[in-house]
Amino acid sequence: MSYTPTEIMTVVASRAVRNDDVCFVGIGMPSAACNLARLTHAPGVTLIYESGTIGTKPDVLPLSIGDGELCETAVTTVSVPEMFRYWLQGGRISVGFLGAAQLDKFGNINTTVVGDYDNPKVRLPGGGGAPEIATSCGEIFLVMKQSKRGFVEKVDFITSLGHGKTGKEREELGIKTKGPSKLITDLCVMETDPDTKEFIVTSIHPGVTREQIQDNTGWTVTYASTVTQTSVPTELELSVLRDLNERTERTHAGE
Amino acid sequence: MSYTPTEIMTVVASRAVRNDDVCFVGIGMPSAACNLARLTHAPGVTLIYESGTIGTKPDVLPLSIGDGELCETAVTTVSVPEMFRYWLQGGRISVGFLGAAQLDKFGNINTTVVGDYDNPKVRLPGGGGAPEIATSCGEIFLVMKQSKRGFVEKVDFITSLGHGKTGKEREELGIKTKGPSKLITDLCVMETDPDTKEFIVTSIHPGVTREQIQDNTGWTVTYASTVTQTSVPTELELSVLRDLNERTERTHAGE
Amino acid sequence: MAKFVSLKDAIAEYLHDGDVVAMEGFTHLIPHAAGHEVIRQQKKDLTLIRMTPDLVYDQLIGSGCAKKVVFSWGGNPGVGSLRRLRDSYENGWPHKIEIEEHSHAAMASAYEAGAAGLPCAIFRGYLGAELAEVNPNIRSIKCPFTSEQLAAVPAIRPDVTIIHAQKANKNGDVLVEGIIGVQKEAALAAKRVIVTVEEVVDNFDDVHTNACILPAWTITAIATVPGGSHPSYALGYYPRDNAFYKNWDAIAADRDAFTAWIKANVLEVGPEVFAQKVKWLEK
Amino acid sequence: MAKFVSLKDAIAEYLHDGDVVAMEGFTHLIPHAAGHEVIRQQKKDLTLIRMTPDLVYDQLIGSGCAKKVVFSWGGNPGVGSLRRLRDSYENGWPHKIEIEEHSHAAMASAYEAGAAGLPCAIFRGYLGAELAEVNPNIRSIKCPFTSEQLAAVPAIRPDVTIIHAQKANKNGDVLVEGIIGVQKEAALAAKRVIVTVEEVVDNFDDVHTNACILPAWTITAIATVPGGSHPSYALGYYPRDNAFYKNWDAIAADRDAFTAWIKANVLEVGPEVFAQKVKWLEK
Repeated sequence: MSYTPTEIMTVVASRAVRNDDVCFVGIGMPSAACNLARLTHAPGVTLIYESGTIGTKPDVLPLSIGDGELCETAVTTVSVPEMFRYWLQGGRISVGFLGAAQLDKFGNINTTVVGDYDNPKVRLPGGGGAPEIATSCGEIFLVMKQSKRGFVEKVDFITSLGHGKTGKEREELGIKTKGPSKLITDLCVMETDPDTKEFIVTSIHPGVTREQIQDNTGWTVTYASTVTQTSVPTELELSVLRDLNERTERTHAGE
Repeated sequence: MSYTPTEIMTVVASRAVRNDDVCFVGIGMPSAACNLARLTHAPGVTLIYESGTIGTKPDVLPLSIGDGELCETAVTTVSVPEMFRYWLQGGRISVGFLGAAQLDKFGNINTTVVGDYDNPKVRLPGGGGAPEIATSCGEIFLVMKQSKRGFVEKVDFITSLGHGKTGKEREELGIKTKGPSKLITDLCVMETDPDTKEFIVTSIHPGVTREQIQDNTGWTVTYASTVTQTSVPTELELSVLRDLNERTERTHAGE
Repeated sequence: MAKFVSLKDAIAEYLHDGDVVAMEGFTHLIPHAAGHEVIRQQKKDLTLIRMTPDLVYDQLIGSGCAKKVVFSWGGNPGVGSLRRLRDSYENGWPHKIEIEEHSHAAMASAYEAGAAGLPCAIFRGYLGAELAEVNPNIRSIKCPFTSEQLAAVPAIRPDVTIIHAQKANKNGDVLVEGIIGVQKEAALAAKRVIVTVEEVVDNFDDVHTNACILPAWTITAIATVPGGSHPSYALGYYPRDNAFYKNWDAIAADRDAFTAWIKANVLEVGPEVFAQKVKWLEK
Repeated sequence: MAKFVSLKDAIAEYLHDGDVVAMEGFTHLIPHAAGHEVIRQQKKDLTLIRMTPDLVYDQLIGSGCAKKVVFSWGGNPGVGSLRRLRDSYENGWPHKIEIEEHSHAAMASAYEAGAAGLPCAIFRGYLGAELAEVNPNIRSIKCPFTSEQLAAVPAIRPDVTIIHAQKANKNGDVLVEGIIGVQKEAALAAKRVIVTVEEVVDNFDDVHTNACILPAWTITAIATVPGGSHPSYALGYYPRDNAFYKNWDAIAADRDAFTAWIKANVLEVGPEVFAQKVKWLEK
């Protein structure tokens, strides 16, 4: 079965989710990956959206973080202060699943500005929940299409801490959580090197070359000693994903 | 119609409650007075119990601060942290209605110990909500039977601040609320002198003498320049109170 | 004590030029009709507080009502930018807006502190985050027991909070249910509270005992505006108009298109048009 | 993830000698059956945390299970003293108990901070109150914006929280409704959570979307014990047995009467007796 780069990215991201995870889910690609996991190998996963919906099981992907579907299918819906205080800061979330506008090799995330903060070239939406998701969840999975614009040597602004500017910042700040551990792109999977805290490529998607990966990355890409080839999406994964996307599009078009 | 000292105390205390008050209600005598007010001249009063019940309208007086009746007849029931944070500390309560074990002329309340804190003669139940009720509510009404044991020159322990040891403490601590403004007993009504912050008798219940008042007070009683005689309980006030007490007794006996 | 009034009178009487205003609703129950009334009455110099500014603030900013916006995520959810916010901030059209930027955790805690009557909120946040370097309202305190450094932000205390809710009862109590966001906190933190509701019912006898209810005495004014949160939604009444959110991007991208849209859909109409906007969405 | 077990197994496996334990319930839903199981298993050296110790802690203290009690109001509501607590503290029977005393506002905020993963809670409290002079766990911090001094207390983080709730569903989610007290906070603040419930139902499809529900993955063990909060009550199941509260005073006043009562009503029976205790109360 053939598939698009976005499809393999979503499928591979979904595989990172475990059945007993409690995931704090960002909108867009993270939401697609988490729900795909829930509809395939991880039916027991708990999905939490920052709108207050806990244990939600949407039939279509939400366009916003607070679509009615999320509330109607949740185990319970709590206030936003409670969500951030008791559930996120309380240390109850095993995985934060995020995207980014800019990302560096230490997993630092910029969703604030391109350029200078006070005189930005592009004013992005901002951090939202991410600054505290990045430090309060057990670990962080990132999912993002690879490009030189997005994968930069140094982010213009650290909206949400990855492993900092040197890889040592989390420890220096006394942060006990793991931070970014996995980065899934449309070309490959990177994982965080336990020593340097830099991303290293551990798996390459079928048909993708190392040149392509480097051409779409603003830092010098490094590789694990053993790099595997990513397993292709199964027929089941693809059909569940496509059904989900189709239901979603139909619903959001207002049909 | 004849009445007991407790009845006139309850009736007179109830008269202090205004129709637009939001009252934080202590159990026992304050609860009786507030509900009597609600059932007579102040049908619009909002009664709040620290168990989280807001705008409650119990048909019988609760034995505890959290009887089911309080919840079943409330506008809404919130968590106890919310009660103390949003509703009490948030400054939304106009009147805190309290009793005491020991009280001094500055309205300082002791409900902690008789004797020394570490080696008490009597270990009382403690402050509960009162320490913050005393400083967060717009003003404090006190209701308590008069006796030398209860009305003391100096309380053994300031559980909840009245006007402090000198009458100046609230101002010194930057407290903006009025503190104790009224004390209703079985013998008389005292109000807080705006200058000295000491209680002065402003109204004496029918048939009570100044000697009786002094004999039951541990400090030297002072009087307002004009002291009125308390109006006797009306037939309506007494019949509503007696009905309420009778319903209450019947219910708590488990009948 | 809540007064039942028209939306026009509520905004005219209780929201003043220069006020600090929070119109809240986390995706759900966003008070769009009230926002349009503020535009119609051409209120000025408002400091607009909101975790997720959304389209309603895009419209207020593009219409020149705002001096400053305090926010934590300023986008069109699932679609992209708030183009009027960006045009004002980046290019000064219609004038340059000031911004004060936080994280969601900070703003949620700041609303909580506002409701709780505290001067500040503390939380474990902004660790390694550069917003702390550009926003002087992000400070820290040391825990007096563990010596841990915790982030601190000022409590939010709006002059006026505006929310949309499902129902009021005849007494003026207000019910919010579903995704309740920070509405209770925003309301309890404010000096004045304006609520638009889908409908007024006799009583809340059938409402769950722990549902999110704001008693009448915490509210200043209630106006009945069916559909008043469109294109946001009101759980139990109508779903989110996701198509409108997608279409807004093109309207907001162009100053003339935006101005024409505001003229036709805000300035030349009244709040009664909202009932019509949701007719086709109702189940 | 919540396991359905017997109350005996839950207490045996998850509550250990020396633990810091919170059995919460603000008048409503007090976990009496669980307290009795702790007495039967003769647990020792417990630090018992509870805003309103009530009869269940009186019984635990009188039975020698407690080393220390942390509380804010230690009485028999509407009746008088907790006579076993006083006998232990004042006369050392069966041994002298330590106390740590707070106000309700302090403990409610401390539970909130525990649930929120914070090391401490801040609030505007203890102003002019002498507890601040005798309890070293009452400190202060200065607001970094207004310089106001605020009270600070350490967060409560129990080893075990025990609560009684109306219902679990088959998945292990737990519903608490009515006077919800600090149960959610106490549960989320704890390392392990034991819940007794009136009954287990198939699902919570008919439960309000914003009701107080603890998801299964926040709970360690669930035991079904009908009547398990008697003489406290479970809204929707049975009312408070106010007569029992009044009668307790005479039992607790006398060491022999107390010992005999514990023997007959706790040591020689099992949790199944609770169903019987509430039969006559049910509407």
